[in-house]
Amino acid sequence: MTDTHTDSAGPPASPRALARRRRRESAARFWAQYRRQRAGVTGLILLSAIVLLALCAPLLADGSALSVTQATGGRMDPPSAGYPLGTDETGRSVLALTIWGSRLSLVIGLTATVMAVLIGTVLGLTSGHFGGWYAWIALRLSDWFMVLPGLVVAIALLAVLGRSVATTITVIALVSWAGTTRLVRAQTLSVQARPYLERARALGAGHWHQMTRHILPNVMPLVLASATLLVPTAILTESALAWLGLGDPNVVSWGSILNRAWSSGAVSARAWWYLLPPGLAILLVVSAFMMVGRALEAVLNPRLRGGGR
Amino acid sequence: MSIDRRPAPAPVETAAPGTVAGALSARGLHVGYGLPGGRTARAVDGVDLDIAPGEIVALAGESGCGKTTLARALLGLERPTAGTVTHNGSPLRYKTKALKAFRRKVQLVLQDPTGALNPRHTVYDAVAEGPRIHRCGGDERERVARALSQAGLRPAEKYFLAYPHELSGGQRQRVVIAGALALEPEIIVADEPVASLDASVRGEILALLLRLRDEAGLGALVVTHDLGLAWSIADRIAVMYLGRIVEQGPADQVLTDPRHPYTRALVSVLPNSPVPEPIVLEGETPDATLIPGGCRFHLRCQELASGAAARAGVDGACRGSELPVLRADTADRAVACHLHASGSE
Amino acid sequence: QDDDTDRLMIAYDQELDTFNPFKQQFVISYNLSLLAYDTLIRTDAESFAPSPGLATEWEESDDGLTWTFTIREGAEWSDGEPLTAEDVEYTYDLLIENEDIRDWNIDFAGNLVDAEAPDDTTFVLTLEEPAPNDILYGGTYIVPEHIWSGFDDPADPTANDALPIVGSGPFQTVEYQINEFIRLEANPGYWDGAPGFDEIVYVVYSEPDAAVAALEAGEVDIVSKLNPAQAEALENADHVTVNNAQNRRFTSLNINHRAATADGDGFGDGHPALRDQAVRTALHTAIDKEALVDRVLDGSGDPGVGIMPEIFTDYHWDGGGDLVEFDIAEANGILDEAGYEKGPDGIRTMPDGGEKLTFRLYHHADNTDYATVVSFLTEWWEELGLEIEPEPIEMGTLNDKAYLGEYDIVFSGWGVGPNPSEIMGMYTCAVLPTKTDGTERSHENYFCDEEYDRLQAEQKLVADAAERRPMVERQQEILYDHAGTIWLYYQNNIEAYNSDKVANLTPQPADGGMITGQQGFLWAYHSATPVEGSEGSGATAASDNPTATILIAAAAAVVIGAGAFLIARRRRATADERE
Amino acid sequence: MTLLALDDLHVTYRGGRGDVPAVRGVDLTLAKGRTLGIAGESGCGKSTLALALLRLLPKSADVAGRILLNGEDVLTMGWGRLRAVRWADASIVFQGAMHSLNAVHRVGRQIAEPILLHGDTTEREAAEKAEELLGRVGLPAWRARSYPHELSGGQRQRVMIAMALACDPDLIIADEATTALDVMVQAQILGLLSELVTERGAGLVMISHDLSVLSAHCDEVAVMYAGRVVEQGPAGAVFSEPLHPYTGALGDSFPAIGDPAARLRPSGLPGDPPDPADLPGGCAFHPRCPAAEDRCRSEGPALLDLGDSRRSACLVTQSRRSAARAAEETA
Amino acid sequence: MTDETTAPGPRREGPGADGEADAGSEIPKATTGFGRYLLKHVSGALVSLLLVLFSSFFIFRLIGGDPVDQLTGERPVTPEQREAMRAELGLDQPLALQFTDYITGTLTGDLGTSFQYRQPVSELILDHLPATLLLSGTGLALAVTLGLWIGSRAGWKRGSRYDRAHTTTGLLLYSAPTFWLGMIVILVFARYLGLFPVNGMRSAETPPDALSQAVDVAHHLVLPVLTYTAVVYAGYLMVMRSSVLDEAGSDYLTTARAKGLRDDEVRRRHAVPNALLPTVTLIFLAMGNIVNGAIVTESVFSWPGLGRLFVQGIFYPDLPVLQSLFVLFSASTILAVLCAEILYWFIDPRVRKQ
Ligand SMILES: Nc1ncnc2c1ncn2[C@@H]1O[C@H](COP(=O)(O)OP(=O)(O)OP(=O)(O)O)[C@@H](O)[C@H]1O
Ligand SMILES: Nc1ncnc2c1ncn2[C@@H]1O[C@H](COP(=O)(O)OP(=O)(O)OP(=O)(O)O)[C@@H](O)[C@H]1O
Ligand SMILES: [Mg+2]
Ligand SMILES: [Mg+2]
Repeated sequence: MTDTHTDSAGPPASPRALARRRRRESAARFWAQYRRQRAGVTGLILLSAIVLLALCAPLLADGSALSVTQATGGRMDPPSAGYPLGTDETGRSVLALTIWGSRLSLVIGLTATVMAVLIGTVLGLTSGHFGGWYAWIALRLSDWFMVLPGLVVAIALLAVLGRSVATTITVIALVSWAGTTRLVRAQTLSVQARPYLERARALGAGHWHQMTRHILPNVMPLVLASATLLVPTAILTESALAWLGLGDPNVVSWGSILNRAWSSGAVSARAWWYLLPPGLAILLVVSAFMMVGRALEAVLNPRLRGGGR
Repeated sequence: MSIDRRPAPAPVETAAPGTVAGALSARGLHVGYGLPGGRTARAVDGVDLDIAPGEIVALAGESGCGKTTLARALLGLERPTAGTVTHNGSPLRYKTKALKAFRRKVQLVLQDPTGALNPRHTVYDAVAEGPRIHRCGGDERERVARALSQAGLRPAEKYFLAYPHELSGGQRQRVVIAGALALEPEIIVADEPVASLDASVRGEILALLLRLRDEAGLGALVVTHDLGLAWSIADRIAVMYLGRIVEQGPADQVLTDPRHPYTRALVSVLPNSPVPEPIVLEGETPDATLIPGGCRFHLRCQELASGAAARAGVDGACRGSELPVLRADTADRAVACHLHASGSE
Repeated sequence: QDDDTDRLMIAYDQELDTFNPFKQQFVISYNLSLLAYDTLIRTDAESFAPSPGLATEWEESDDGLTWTFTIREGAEWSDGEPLTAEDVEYTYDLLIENEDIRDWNIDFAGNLVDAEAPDDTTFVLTLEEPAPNDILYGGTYIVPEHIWSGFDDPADPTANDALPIVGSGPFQTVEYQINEFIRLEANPGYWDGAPGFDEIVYVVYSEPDAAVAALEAGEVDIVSKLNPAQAEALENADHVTVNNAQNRRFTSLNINHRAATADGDGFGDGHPALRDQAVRTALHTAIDKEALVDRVLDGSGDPGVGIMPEIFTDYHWDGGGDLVEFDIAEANGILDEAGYEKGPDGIRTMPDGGEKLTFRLYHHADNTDYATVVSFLTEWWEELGLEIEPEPIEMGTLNDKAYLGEYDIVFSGWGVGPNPSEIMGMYTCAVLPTKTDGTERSHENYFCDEEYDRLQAEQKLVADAAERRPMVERQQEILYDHAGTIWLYYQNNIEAYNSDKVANLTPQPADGGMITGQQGFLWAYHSATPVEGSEGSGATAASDNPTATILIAAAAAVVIGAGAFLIARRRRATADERE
Repeated sequence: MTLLALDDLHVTYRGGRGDVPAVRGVDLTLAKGRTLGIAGESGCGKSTLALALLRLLPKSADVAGRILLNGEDVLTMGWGRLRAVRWADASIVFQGAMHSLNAVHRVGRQIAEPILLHGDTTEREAAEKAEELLGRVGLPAWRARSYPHELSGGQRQRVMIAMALACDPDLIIADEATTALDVMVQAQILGLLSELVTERGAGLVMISHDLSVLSAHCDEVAVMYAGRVVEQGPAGAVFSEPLHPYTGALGDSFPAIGDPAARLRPSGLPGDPPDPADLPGGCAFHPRCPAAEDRCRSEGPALLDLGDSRRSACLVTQSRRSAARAAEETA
Repeated sequence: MTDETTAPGPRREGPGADGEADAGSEIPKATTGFGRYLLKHVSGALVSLLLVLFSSFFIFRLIGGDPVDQLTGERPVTPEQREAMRAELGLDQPLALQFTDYITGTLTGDLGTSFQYRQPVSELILDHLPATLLLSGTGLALAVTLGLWIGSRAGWKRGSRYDRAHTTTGLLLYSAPTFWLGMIVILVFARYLGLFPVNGMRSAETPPDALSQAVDVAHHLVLPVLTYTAVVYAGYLMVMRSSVLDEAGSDYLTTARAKGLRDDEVRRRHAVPNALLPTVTLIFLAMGNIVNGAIVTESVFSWPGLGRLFVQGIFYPDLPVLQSLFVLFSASTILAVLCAEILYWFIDPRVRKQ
């Protein structure tokens, strides 16, 4: 334990400004630790590349690449100079489709996760903090959602709600919030049992103060790590749903590309160029998120961190 | 603030508690925990206790006897099942606002300073938390600095932006104490304040408590299972067994001349103890859900086992008749033991 | 079964609903019945013309109400019992007297008055009204009285579940494994000659790709409903012959021209612009059906014109050279002229400048072809200054919306039989709903036209195709001009079979016809014969002998496992010494 | 006879953020039938020392010096020999009985495990032996079938002791075996331990931070500070008449009841315990030392014999002693 | 080290209470504790089951669409036929009545008749169950064995080459969409190499004797199981690995080493049993994933199991089948979790503490 506070002594600046600096410093420390996770850094680089690709999609392949009436390629042509990854069954470039598909896959994965995490955090935090019948109901509900087979529920709900990007997002969020609730609740309970909450109560702190000043900041890092690990699940779920034919066929996501490939006989036609890119893209994004998530967890969850005894 | 101006309710207790201004008192306090299966753990089972400003009271006893529960009940963190806590003579009310006001005056210091500090808050935040909650106004910085230097962290500015993990255990405990002092309380309840600290550091913290008592007139209830500690700082000591105080009085008298068999046993096993032969207690661990009838200590009592009680003719009473709650307002010493039937002297 | 059994393995993807031929709806059940039973008259393989089945001859009375059939002698049930006119009478009596069966088959049975078998070879049927086409194409499966009279309730869908099925047709079902396969055995004593194969096995392949792979591997002999990519892949296999056959079904767009009840009360929420024939014609003009056939179907199909697909040469209407031609500019012109001006955002509005021309386009969510078509349509129509909102919907919900009138444009499609009056009846005023709750579903897209109805009544009574044809053509023309329904294309049925193993598959119709999905009788399967010495050929070596593969794999696994174990042991020896 | 001899033992933890010299040159000896107490506050290297004795330190720890157990150097033994020595020659009772017992095995099995491993016995005999051992530590035989969580802290600690006795080792190391326990239980366990040791003539190393406890139960006490032994000597003498300021402070932290000097006068050392990764130069104790002189800042004191079988590593004491001795001699 | 934000730091144990001679009087009364524990979990499971039962009925009613349309496909239907079919399917009854019929039916084992197959759903389920059990059973057994075995070794030797190789492989496989992996597997092993059949569970051509049938089924089983295992085992690997990692620094392992056990004995006898405990629940908790995996794998390989029945039912929509399978799937996960909790009582002595 080094006395880092000593070097910040200097002329007394306002505590707030200094606090900001401390925060910056701890961010830097976090980054220094994160940087030591080799897989995490790889994942981060991969992820940034993919996000960049998704953002630049209009530059790399203009929107007309998705137009069926303007498509010039042949039906499931193998890779060629004009079409580095071949074409799909309507003559569009698989490369362009895959690049454009990244946008929707990422958007669905991220939005669904944000929704799920939001629901999960609010429910978990409040139920953990307040207890009582409210917590009982929240807990039962999340337990219930937790044990239900996610894909089954998602399929059923999608069949009911109809297919669109919005419903897909909602459905994925609905089947994945429960884990976060449990996590947040467990973490809330454990923070709740820490002496510093007792101290805060003894200082006269109210519920709001306890939740926002003490519990939430201590729960957030774990939520962040778990959210990072939720994104891959969401992306995989989306692709599975789309592949099963439960997505919106009018939009281009990796899952829907694979669905089209499957139903238009790409496997029979041995059109590997049609099957590989979207699948590999999913694999890359998912493993990138997993790597980042696991690295975050390793940094933020000291249980996994320490070597030795 | 407001609490001082609120008209005091009519006195309810016969032995008017808290005659000293700012005193914190418990009267007939019972705290029970409902356990699964309908059992109740009577963690505190009838306690009378006074803590006045400028006085350090030690509460000793073995593990699980209800010390922490009593301390928490005194702070209003636990609602008693019976009995009252009074502050300044007025019974504590468990409304959010009333509790908040009360907690400006009575503060808590916990055993484990590492746990008691939020790892994400700087020292400044931790100390300023109380004043912020109570919207104390004034110069917050100034207040924090004062509290820190009072607690012996000087220069205070040096510590403002340290995180708890950058401090040593003793420093952390000082921060916790500073956090309590920032509200300028009258009484501090410290639950095992040095139990988790290194031996050589303990003395410093204890010395701080003594100094605060002398300089600021602070009152303190120090919960401990270490009788040596009580010897070093307490004016008075209360020994607790299974939810009750079984002996209390001036610390030096009680420790050098323990009267209750339980206190004697506790003192006897210490190195260089004034009790010549170590007394190792027999019998089951006390269990707050199963408090024996009669004297609650009789199952393990060495006096009863050795026949001394029978010789004194009180063995029947030991097994069969319950002892009254030790009154807090009795003069010097009080012992809840049939062998000392007079109860006090 | 010993292994010299010649089996014809057919891939199918649908489940069976029932073995009760009076209650079935599924194509596979229909096929099984066609194989198991005979009808009095069957449609021939040449051109769907009525031809003798169990009845060698038939005669219509002058008033068209009495039909006399001569029943074939020597026909037998598969259990060896003779088949007589008694059985025929029993069968028709079921239709007439069993209320449940009658209701189920009301279109046909409702017109029957009496069935009589004066002797073993004569059968007389009395009708309430003349309906020659119903009789000629009606196809009632003659069931064995000696079996069926033992059923508690012949109308029960499970009544006929005991296997093997007793019938008089070329193949009877003997084994059924749900979701796996259906096995039929040949009836060697079939009156029309013993089938060439000993067995037919329908094998479930719910994924077409799997069926394709199986055909390539020689595990299955006939595969249908292929998509172009699969066909292309199969064409490369030497032992496979691909048959790109015309099909009986059409794909169309139903435009909500005005959902209304029989009383003329409009309902639903269709876009008002679509009530304007000009708008519908503009939409029609902006569809390049050739392109759809080329690009979506890869040429395996024909542009749609009218109800009757090209396969029914007798009744198909080709438009007589007067068809709408794809022309975006012209379509724009039509809209301009009709007063639908473009707003500032480039979207046309109603002539009063109010509502924008925003059309919901509903399509079946599970059909990827439709999704592709939708992309085309959307792109074309957006060039007209229309706003298109495509939405994939589950079939059930889609139908609900269609019958509630809550749509603008919706996909539709029907399989068509050789007798045109059946499908064309759905466009008559008589079947319009009387309520607006969407429960009456006999109509197709709320069409109602006086002239059309008159022609329908007339052509129904004409048995002669040449005489009937102009009327049917005129009906189709009326529908075409109205443009409430736009026929997009007739999609081919691409089939493929293992030509190393199967020969003599008679197509229906003779010219460019199909092997699977035949009507009136399964000519192809009856005539199919195993190719000499085919047993075991065509299949790849490995899948031919799964045991060998497994053994090899197992051996490899053992070797690898043992190796890994040894390596692990050696490693452990050193690991012992460390911590 | 010398059972255990440590010769200039060094342990350094190599880590990402620099090396931590946890033990910095310790020489100690222990004879059979004797009890050695090691005192010192948290982080001074007591547990590291204990673990080093059986080479149980994690890979990240570098050990140098010699550890002679019955004359054999533990540090240069082959792994096979080491495994044979472990528990059969020397066993350890760890501080946290809660975590040192495997929660999923019954305690009887855990006690029997080393017996089976080192002895030539059947499972049955081992189980009987385990029950007998439980009896020795005052637990009924049926407790062998209990799981650790079914026992109280003191009972678990006794199971650990029974386990340590399982192979009749020559050396028993008790690393803070009573720290977490109530005074009453602590007294019982300490009594039990010393009784067993004297009875068997084994050597006992008792580690604690409570100097007063050690002085009451040990023959000899070594006080550690920052990885070094700073004072060593007969238990009573070390406690009553410390020769190192740190020992004094440590002793004062546990005031004797009835001692008016300690009444309302808690004493402690100013400053914080040292960070072994960042030790001050000179005498490691000098920043907190009330008697520190200038030379303490630069000069690292050695542990010198000061007579009466006492040793101390304080320059001030050393010079005072030698001055006294010189005075004595001149006198 | 920076701030310990999350899991509670090592909390110093309060002085443990202790009694003296607790002579053989009472043996810990586990039974009453178990009763209460069981009751608590069983009642929780029952509540969940009831919720599932209720919701399954209503969820699928919301799908909309007249099942008759789907039943009749693209063939014209007369109103009479429509009525008859609705009556036959029980759709003509008021919803409340349908609901009570459904509840009483389900509770008495009568799951109704499939719209699609016109068969009692219970029979359908019994027909399809063996296939699902075979596929997911084999796959699961393989995945669990492989995952736990590799995971425990990887965790024990954290950071070693073995660990890195296996975690990377596991991570990649875990990240691959099941269906895609299945498609690629088909492409490679069936399309290019022609080694395995790609569809179904057996060939109709296979002679009916038991051995040939078994070999045939095994042959069909290879690819689906490969796919299934590949995706699922990685999860177990990760869980086991981190579980072993959690245990790795524990004091009881130091004790075990101090006793003179060999390194792999320490791992096998002490670390793995402890690490397995949290894993066991996770295996059961992962029942949901098993169902998910079954659905997708069965769909890719046309495996005639319940998952595929369900997916096909959705497109139908075959309400009775959907309802029943939804209840079945959910019930099996709920029961699996219940089993895990009960099992946990027996295998982890620590649970019995309360
Ligand atoms: N929240 C609770 N629920 C149920 N029982 C409790 C609870 N808190 C304490 N108890 C019980 O009340 C009794 C007294 O507990 P308490 O924590 O007050 O003891 P203590 O004297 O502080 O012990 P220690 O010295 O171990 O801190 C014990 O038997 C304990 O088991
Ligand atoms: N595995 C390790 N890696 C790095 N440093 C370690 C490791 N184990 C211990 N240390 C450091 O070595 C020093 C000595 O630790 P040790 O556990 O021996 O102290 P101790 O005297 O037993 O303390 P306590 O009384 O708290 O048990 C401490 O500073 C500690 O932080
Ligand atoms: Mg306590
Ligand atoms: Mg230690």
